[in-house]
Amino acid sequence: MQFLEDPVLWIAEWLREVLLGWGASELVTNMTLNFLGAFVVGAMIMVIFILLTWIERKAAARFQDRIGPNRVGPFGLIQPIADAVKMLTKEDTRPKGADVVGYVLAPIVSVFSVLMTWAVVPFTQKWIGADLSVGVMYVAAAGSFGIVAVLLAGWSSNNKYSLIGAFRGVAQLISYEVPLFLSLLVPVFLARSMGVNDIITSQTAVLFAIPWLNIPIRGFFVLAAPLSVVIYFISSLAEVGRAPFDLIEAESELVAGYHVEYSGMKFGLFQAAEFLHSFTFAALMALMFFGGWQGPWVGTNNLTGWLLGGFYFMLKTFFFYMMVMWSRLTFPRIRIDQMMNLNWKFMVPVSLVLLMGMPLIDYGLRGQELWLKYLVLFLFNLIVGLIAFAWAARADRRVKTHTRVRFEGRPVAVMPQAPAAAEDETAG
Amino acid sequence: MIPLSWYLILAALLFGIGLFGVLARKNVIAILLGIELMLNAVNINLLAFWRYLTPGDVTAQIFTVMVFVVAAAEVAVGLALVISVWRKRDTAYADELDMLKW
Amino acid sequence: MLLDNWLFVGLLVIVAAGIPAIVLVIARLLAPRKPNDAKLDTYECGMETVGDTWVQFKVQYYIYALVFLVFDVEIIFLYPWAVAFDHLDLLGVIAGVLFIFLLGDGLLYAWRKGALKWN
Amino acid sequence: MEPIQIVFLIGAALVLGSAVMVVTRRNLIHAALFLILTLSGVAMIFVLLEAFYWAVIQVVVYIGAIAILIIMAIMVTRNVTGDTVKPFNNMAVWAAMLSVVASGSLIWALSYWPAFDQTAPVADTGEYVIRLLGLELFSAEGYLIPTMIASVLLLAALIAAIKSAFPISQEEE
Repeated sequence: MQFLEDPVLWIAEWLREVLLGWGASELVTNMTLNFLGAFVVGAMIMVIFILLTWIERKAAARFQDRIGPNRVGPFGLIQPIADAVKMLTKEDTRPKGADVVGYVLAPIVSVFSVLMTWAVVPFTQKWIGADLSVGVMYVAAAGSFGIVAVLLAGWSSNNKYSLIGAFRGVAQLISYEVPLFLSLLVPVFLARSMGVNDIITSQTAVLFAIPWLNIPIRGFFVLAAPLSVVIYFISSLAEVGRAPFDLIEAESELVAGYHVEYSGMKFGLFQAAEFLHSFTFAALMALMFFGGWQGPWVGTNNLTGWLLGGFYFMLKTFFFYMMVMWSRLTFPRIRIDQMMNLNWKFMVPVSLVLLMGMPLIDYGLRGQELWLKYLVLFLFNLIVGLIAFAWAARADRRVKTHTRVRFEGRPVAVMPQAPAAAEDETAG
Repeated sequence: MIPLSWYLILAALLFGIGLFGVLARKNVIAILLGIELMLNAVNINLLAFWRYLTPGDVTAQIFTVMVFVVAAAEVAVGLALVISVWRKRDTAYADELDMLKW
Repeated sequence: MLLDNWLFVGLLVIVAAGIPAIVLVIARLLAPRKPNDAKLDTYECGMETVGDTWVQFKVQYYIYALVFLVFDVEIIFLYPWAVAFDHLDLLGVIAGVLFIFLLGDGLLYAWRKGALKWN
Repeated sequence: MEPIQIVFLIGAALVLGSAVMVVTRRNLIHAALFLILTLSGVAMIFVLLEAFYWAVIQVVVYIGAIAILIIMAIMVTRNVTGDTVKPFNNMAVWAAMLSVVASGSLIWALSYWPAFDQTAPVADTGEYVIRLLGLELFSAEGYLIPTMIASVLLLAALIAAIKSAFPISQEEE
């Protein structure tokens, strides 16, 4: 095998031979290689986190018409390193009465939950940690630990604010997990498999080729279920807990939510978990609905296979990460009741309707051409989406959320002998 | 290879611990924790039997599904009852709940 | 063997718990530690903390968890259903749709009951 | 001793050790957190049994939903964390003896069973099992009726739980 064909496998083979040559047993070799693989995945994700902080600061600055970090290194690229050093050397206080084990464990569990997800993410066709037959459910399981971390952090800090913040956070996380799971069911249903690589390979089926140019249009699941993509994107925004769904943190109401009492590197780990969570959801979106490493000219077993595949996957992931950041920097935060209504009264019913309709269509078109199936599913999604949005807009008009509050007969801080117009001034 | 007996002994011990929790704890939620342990022991048993005796047949797994469903229903209703009783009586201890006794 | 795939997962458990733990250990070695009473006090916007931390919570939170639990359990049924879809007959498809419909029923009940309303 | 046996023993120690903590901890939140540890251990045992779907479902449903629900219920019913009251009733000694007898007799009775020391046969435990499970759950020759009954049971549990935990009846819209 040539090095350029697949460097990772080449290195793995080489290491295996070296280890076996040293007299290590088959088992020890296997363990060592797998451990190295796991370590590389984990370390790479942490390096990506460092890169993400730079991207975040730079992009936020551009959105707000600033320049952003530009002093440390070219384009401020060394800034994250400086940040990391600052985080590491900051004093780490632990409040009185905190539950020590829980307090230390919470940030670790939080990062753990994100890193575990990457076991099933295929970077290219061959580079996948573990191609599990239950991949999608595995992702959901890894995410479950994040909720435990929130509850643990809020409870063990021995602080009213953090406990209330944790409760709100858990209510938000578990609520939005319902549409998340339901929209992840759609690619599983379309691919008839839960393995992540199976889902990607079943998106390679050619729907039709553009005439004259002979460019094949492949059946990415976004074409069959655009509404599911929308639901997935919104609920993953809420799962991460960033604006417009950052009620978990709610700086102005709950000071900082469940991690009020955290400082120094422990806070930094929560931050890392949040960033990486967004990145993970972006990666999953690319994998589940946009074909992962699929793209033009991706070969199977050569240089272009891994180079282009990895490039496409990262391109898609960073694109969706930019979308997450874009919505974070654009939309104002919504109220908690609006957030719960959006979830339980809009997204969950819509995904249930989708899940009832799409199997029936699929069954009705069993044995038909693939492009016909995709077309009908696409139209069904479109119609359901239009009806749902129209209905939601109507319901929103009926419920007056912005009624003017008048304070009558209540002491309001008004200046004596104020002009008469001041009486109509309301608090909000 | 792990023989079947290991799993069965593990499940039996876990069941015993759960049983102790159910019988000895005073708090109703703690009793529910014990029940969860017992249900988990049952699940270990069912899946061990599936793997070792009938791996080509999923009947044992259907039973596991039902155990999950029953566990969820039991926790949901049980905790709701605990909360509702707690609001009326301000207690969650099993031996203080004597509304039906006179 | 299929367990080989899970070897990676098992080792990733060690790595994923180890990386943040090591980072915390490094921080512990590097960071200064000069605790005093004010620093270790519970943060409450500068006020003294009054009363116990264990404030009572609204049942509202619990209701959301309840609905979530029911949806979560039904997902156990729906994922195998989706995987096996090609082999199902019409009855199985209809049964699955009916299953989702019953799931929606529970949501509708909670909605009508006003249990999903945040107040 | 084979490596897989060592892995099993670690998992079993995790399960049993944390299960003991669950039933003996005075602080209920600690007990619930140890329950999470027990459930993770059981998931590990499921992986060793090659019941992969159930391992992940164990985490998703038990840790992600049931344990969270229990912790929330503990926090909602304040003053029940039990730091001051003793956790056991007066029958604790008898309960301990009874549980030792129960698990001891279970193991004793099972040890006479011929299949007690059986080793696992070679079988396909991958996606095939999940597909078969879905087929069996949703076909008339299989277990369609139990599935539907389970669905109705869950619906009933949801309604009952909301009804009893949420007494204020406020009709909406």
